[in-house]
Amino acid sequence: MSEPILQVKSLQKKFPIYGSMGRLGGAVAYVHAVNDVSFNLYEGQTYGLVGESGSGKTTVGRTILGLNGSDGGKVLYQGTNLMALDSKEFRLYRRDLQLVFQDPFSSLNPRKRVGSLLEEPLIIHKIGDVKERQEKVFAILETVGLQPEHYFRFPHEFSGGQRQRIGLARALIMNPKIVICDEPVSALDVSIQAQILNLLKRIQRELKLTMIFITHDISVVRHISNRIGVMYLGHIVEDALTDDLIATPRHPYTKALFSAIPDFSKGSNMKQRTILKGEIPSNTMKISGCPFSLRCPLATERCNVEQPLMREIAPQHFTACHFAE
Amino acid sequence: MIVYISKRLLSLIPVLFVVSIVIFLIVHITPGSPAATLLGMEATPEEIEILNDQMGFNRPIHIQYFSWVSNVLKGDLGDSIFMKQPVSVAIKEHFPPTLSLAILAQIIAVFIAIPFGILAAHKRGTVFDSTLMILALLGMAIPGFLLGLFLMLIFSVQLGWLPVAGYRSLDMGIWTHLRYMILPALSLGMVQAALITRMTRSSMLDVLYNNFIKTARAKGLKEQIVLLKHALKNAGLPILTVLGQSFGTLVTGAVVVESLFNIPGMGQLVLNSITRRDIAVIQGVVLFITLIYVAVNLIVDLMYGLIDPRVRLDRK
Amino acid sequence: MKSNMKQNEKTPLLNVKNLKVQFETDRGRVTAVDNVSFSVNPGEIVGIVGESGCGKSVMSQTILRLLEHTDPVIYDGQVMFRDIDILKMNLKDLHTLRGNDIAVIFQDPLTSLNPVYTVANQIEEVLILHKSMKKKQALSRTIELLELTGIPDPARCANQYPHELSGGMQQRVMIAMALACEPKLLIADEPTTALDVTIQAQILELIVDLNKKLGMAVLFISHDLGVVTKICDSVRVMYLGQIVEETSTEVLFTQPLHPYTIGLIRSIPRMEGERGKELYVIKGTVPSLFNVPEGCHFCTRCEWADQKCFTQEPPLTETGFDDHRVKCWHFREIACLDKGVGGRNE
Amino acid sequence: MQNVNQKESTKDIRSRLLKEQRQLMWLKLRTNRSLMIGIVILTLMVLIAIFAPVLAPSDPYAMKVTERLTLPSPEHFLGTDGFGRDLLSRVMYGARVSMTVGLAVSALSSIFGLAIGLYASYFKPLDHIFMRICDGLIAIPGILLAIALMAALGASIWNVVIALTVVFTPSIARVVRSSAIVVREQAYIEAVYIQGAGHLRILWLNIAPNVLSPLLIQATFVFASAILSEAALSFLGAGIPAPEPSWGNILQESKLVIHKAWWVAVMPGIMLILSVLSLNLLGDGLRDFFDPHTKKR
Amino acid sequence: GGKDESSSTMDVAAAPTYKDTLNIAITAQPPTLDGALTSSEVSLTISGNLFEQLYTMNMDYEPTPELAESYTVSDDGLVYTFNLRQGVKFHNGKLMTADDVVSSMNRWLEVSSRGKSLLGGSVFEKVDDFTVTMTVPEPTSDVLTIISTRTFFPVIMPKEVIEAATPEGVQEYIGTGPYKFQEWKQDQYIHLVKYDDYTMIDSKPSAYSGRKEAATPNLYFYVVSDHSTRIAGVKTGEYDVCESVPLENYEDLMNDQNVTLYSQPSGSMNAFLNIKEGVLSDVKMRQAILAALNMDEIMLASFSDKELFTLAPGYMNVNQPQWAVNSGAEYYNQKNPDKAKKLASEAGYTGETIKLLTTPDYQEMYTATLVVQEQLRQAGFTAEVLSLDFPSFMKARVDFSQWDLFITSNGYQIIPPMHLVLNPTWAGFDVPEVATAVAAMRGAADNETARKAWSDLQQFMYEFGSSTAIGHYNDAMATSSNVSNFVFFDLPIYWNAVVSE
Ligand SMILES: Nc1ncnc2c1ncn2[C@@H]1O[C@H](COP(=O)(O)OP(=O)(O)OP(=O)(O)O)[C@@H](O)[C@H]1O
Ligand SMILES: Nc1ncnc2c1ncn2[C@@H]1O[C@H](COP(=O)(O)OP(=O)(O)OP(=O)(O)O)[C@@H](O)[C@H]1O
Ligand SMILES: [Mg+2]
Ligand SMILES: [Mg+2]
Repeated sequence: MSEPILQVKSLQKKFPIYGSMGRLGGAVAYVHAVNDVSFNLYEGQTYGLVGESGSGKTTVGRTILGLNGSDGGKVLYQGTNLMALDSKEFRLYRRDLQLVFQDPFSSLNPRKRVGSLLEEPLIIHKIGDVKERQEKVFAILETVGLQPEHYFRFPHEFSGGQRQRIGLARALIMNPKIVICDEPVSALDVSIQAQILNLLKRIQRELKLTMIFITHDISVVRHISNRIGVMYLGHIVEDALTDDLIATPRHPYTKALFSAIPDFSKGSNMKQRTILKGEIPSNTMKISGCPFSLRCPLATERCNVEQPLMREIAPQHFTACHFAE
Repeated sequence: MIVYISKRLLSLIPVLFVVSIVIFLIVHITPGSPAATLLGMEATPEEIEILNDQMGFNRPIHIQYFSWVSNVLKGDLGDSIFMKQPVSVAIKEHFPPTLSLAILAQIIAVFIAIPFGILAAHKRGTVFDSTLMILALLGMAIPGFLLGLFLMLIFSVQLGWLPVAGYRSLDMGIWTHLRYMILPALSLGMVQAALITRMTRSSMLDVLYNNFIKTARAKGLKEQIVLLKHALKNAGLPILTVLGQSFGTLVTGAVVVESLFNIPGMGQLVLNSITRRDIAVIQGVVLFITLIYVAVNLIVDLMYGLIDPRVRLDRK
Repeated sequence: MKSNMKQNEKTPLLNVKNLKVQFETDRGRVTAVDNVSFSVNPGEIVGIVGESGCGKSVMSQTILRLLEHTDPVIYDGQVMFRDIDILKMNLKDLHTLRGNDIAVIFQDPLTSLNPVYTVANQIEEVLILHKSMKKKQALSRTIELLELTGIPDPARCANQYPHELSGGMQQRVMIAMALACEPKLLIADEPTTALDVTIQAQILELIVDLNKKLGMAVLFISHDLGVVTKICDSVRVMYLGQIVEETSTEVLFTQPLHPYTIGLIRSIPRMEGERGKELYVIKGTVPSLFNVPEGCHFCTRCEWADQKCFTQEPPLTETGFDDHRVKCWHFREIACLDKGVGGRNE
Repeated sequence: MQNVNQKESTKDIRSRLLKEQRQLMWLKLRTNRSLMIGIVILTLMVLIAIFAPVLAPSDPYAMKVTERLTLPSPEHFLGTDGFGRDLLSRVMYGARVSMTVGLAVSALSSIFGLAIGLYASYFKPLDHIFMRICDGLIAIPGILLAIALMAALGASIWNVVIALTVVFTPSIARVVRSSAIVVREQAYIEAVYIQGAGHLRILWLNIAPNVLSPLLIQATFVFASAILSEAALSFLGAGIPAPEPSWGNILQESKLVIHKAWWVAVMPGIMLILSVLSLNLLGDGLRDFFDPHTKKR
Repeated sequence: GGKDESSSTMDVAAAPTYKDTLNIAITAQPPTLDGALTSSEVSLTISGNLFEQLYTMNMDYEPTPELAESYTVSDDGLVYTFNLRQGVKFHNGKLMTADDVVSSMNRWLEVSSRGKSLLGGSVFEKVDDFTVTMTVPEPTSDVLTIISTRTFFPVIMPKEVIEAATPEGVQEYIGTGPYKFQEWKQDQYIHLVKYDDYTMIDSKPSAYSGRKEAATPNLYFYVVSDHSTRIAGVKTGEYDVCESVPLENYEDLMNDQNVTLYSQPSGSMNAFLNIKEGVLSDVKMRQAILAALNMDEIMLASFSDKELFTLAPGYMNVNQPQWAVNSGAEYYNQKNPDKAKKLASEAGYTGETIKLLTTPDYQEMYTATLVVQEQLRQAGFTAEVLSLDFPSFMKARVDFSQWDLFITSNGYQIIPPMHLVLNPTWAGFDVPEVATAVAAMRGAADNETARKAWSDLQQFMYEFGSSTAIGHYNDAMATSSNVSNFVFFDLPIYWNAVVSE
């Protein structure tokens, strides 16, 4: 395999929690949203990030895009460490890195017609004249399966699926190299979800896009990605090729996650499931041991004190568990 | 909580600073001097100049400002040249009428507005609702002095039920006090009532479409309980905000009504002081009013916490 | 994990007959629920699935007449609870029915709990109202109820405000509140949609558990076929206000007959089989209520649609076995094709 | 080939759609009853103000002291005031001052309020400075601030406008800021940021349009309040200098004679109430109009 | 109602019971009660109850002894010797002696503008405990009149009080009058109570002189600046007395059975023209202005009822035969816009703005200015009203570049030299002719000569166009009809007034 187009190396991000004095008093605690996350992204491939709510998936995406700074680690894009750039310099890379938002309702400016919404990035980067821009917009509308007359509509006149297409068009109009999709289908109905997933796959193929696909739905991520990282409490606990991971999950959290999915295809028998006790714990403390130890059915004393490191348990299959094999 | 309050008080300093500068500037660029008023129509310019000199109004403005500020910091608001009493005493004398007027007006407003607002929200879209809203619009559109004038003509002059104007302090008996206060309070309160009715209605409507109202109904609760227990408390924050703000404006904005009904309140005090160029009083009173305004809003913010547990005061 | 309590079939607990719910809007009257009939037997878990906007919530709320307070709503048909028609009840009786015999839990637990009262306050309210308990008694019962739903520290939880709890906890509180008067019927309107998969699994287990323990019937509403097939005895599929298919979970899973149901099932990405293939897509989008097609409501999106489908509305027809009813002119042809959509082939 | 077709039709589609869009907006406008009523009344008022010299039956300044305070008659439709001037003419001319004050104050304070609110919402240090100043100005009772400013500036219509603008700008800035802060956090703002937009573009082209409706509502409120405040200022003798008529001036003068000549107060009172009412209606209408959730077609 | 209601008939039947409080609505809060410092009528109305002077005025404007018993003048007319009344006690219980008189009167000569301008250089000295002398620099005929005046009230206060006074005034109000000062609630009321140890002069009450009974023990002066409120108050009995009836209500109150009206010529309204700077510095222009004015209209608009004003070219009290002269009548109330236009064009007027300075704080001055503006407009002038609040007005008045004409209403003065129209600092009228004429008037041997001198001076003023009288206004007061023994002289007199229950 060639050089990765994007390398994320022990990325860290914590959010301060302020006490009664507000910012004046300094942070009383930190939410460790992303802890030491590393992965590689190869050109034309899709990397899936799965995990429960609050596990830090979105934060990983936003940090890569330089939306909230980082507290350590590197993001190497074609050899440049994005984290070391200031916001002016970062603007040069904006055309290459784009984001598709989870919520198709709040991510489109309600007061802008679709046309001007899509033209905006072209204007920002001073691409083409009025005519050329318009053509480009009509073209991208067609690409994402919308009609020319949609050019003049306002976002609220669209259904959720259509809005997500607009969001996609906006991300694609600059011909980006990498698109980060943050749960682009979670807010949609199954039938619409299928449309968008198909569309994404098609476009990726046609435009040779590289994608990071964030979701909590394992069947979706299985469908779309080449490789999957499973996140828990800001850590990637397992990272493997898709088929490999689905067939043989090694980390106990991954296993539990899989069994909790009420998958239609598995028939109506609720087979023996590992229903996890309790909920995802607060991530304001830096856990000394394994982050999953509090809920893990297999946890031992060791798990509470020693943090398991990522190890390659099988070829291309990494897991952070003391007991995984 | 205490931290929060002290933080709020701390943030008061820049506000007061701004207020004092603004007021100081305005007062000092205003032409005319207290001496002119003091000496009356037939005074000569020299006499006025001499008196101004003696009273220190001819010093450079920044020196006057700093001497004023340093006095204020020592707790001395200065003396009224016109009333020959300390400004603090003047404020002490003029504040009770205004406070009483504001409280009464607020009570009137609240007692009219909140029930009507709730009813209008409950009967949304009915004739009752739209009539009420049109009335409220009218209430907001009528200038306070016009309303006051008509009230006075009707209730005092024609019917003779209530005294025309004037003020009797509370120690002359609550009843006497109220008789004098009721009309001004009404003319002040009606406008507020209009505003609060609309606010109550709209925030009740916001709440009534919430899921938890559905939950409350699904429990089998009666409609009154749903409205008064579950909805009203949730609609409380915006209503409270408006109440707080309007109380602030009531305390300070009663100028017109006070002058119409001859109530010796803060509004009259400032107004008279402006025409008399009684500089110390203007500065002192506006400073005091600012404090009141901030205090009322602090209280309102503290009450947020009581009404809605989600409001954590010490966090933004 | 199924309750298998089909013995009481003669006297259904809830019997909805030809229910029609319409809203008066600025642009005319819309029909959100159109001629829906179904019944729920004691102890049974009945599922209703359908995409967003198909009328699930409207229907479920109509059962307790929760809409009429806020919306200009018009009912037609009957909602029989045992032998009384809820739609014709007077308000006083309705108040005693709500929360007592029939309880509801809603999709989003946070917005469904009153943010300004403590958990205990909100649960006690029901007990004091319907069971005429004293405050003290109500509190201890509240704590019992919370314990029943598996909340770790019920006494502490009781004194907390909803926003201080996590989503799973909040949903448990909702369930505790619903269970307070041991209702005969629990209406659960998408109770797990807002929750994480692992928490969702916990809540589903709880519901099934309570259904078994207390013999309480459940009307379970969801848009997730996976969830519905996991816990329901029988399922109704809704589309644009109508029930288009009605059968037991087993049959729906193995032998769906309505093109819409089939489409829904096929558009779910699978955990098995070949990966990355194009997903099946139901063409078009759900039409707006203002322009519901004539004939079969699904005709505009249906692969099978022919002239007849565009003009005549198909009845809900018995397929002949296993309580299976389908609202389609072409179900026989579909059955013959036996595409076996269950997901095992393809 | 397909592309050529596409290109040709693009123009047609565009103009057709634009036309349709305009028709739709027009329809939405027309069917918005409170907006229409508001606009009609307001337009009437503005027309009266503009065409007062044509419409007014007589010179609003011409005095006939011997005919002071006469009842409405065919000669003077609304009677005369204390100087024997024709009241109808004065009320018509009064619309000029009142409308000017209302429109100018609401426009100016909206512009300043918008700018201050936007920048405060976006830049932290500015926020503290601007908001403390606004707090300070809000805390000073508006009418007193206006009176003091008027005393400092001297009585003239533009000084009234300046004084009232100073009074109303802070509260508009606050409203704008508070909505802008919400808008700023919206995903669609982040979206343009991700695309590399600069601050100016984000502020003025993306945030500003979204705070427009609270701003407009506030502006109509300010319009109404400005007219009322001018009246109150005139009432306290700090408004527009005589003999220039304004509704406030006329009302103020009417107060002296109200026992004897009630009719002097009636017409300006009605005009005042009508214009404030129409503005409120307009505000409500605008809110409906800009609300994407109402009656979409 | 009516103004000559007699009250004596009422007292006959049964001994009526009287209220112990008289509630008086006044228009504004007085700046101070220290008479030496102010000419404010509100102030004098109140302080007249507290203080007394050596000599005061009776009904016929004649000096009448009050705290003095008698006086003598030296032959050269330079030394006046006053014998003081004995046994008069101040409100603080102290006996009044020559020391108090000397310090009070010397302070008055020093601080009051009247004392300074008319009696400058005079001095009071003690002779013995109850005798004082006053030495004037040159003999004039009006010395006694001047110290009997009420404007810039030459009151007698205890020596200690005078010594403790600051430039802003005395710190305590201690006098010898029938009432003593009780309480001043700022912007609300001033409360006076009967002084029990008052030493009465037992002569018939006549204006400010004679017996003062303090018949109602409590006087409350309420500050009610709003006109309609004051009127409504007296109608409903809220107030027993309403000072300064708003003119528009005069007719209305005439028809009200519950109210008694009093009305009294109380001053003249005058227009002052800027002779120093601007368009009107040309005498032709000033004549043009005088030609344009129509006093009927101005007065009617300002005072609303024909009953309430008189038209006359004189500046002095129309009821005072000594000084009411008609000279200059041909320049007064000409109503001749054509003549005005002609004069203006002769003066080369080309539409420069004539600035009319006024203050809305005085309604009638303001109204009059508006009418003048309109009349000037009709006569082809460009006139602009500059309306300032009172303090600013006062400031602008002394800046001759800011105005061309202003109108004030001026209360009557006892003698012409006191009149503001002759005061050079008032409107810049400092031509030598005035000083000469005033000297002639004051030094005149007899009344007739003095009158002639004044008449000539008035003629000169009209010809010179420095000012014009606009008209004479009445001040109207209203009491509820159960108030009796109330007298409205120049100022309202309350000390004998009673209110029946
Ligand atoms: N701006 C912020 N300030 C403080 N804490 C934050 C912020 N953004 C995220 N967090 C916290 O960081 C953690 C990870 O959040 P993140 O949004 O990345 O999770 P996620 O995996 O995307 O969850 P979801 O599935 O709900 O979208 C959470 O605990 C969240 O509360
Ligand atoms: N008050 C109302 N007025 C008009 N139409 C309404 C009203 N309430 C609901 N509807 C319409 O009725 C239809 C059914 O709505 P409902 O909420 O029952 O859908 P749902 O199946 O529960 O969808 P979801 O899965 O999104 O909860 C929708 O098209 C909705 O727009
Ligand atoms: Mg996320
Ligand atoms: Mg629903």
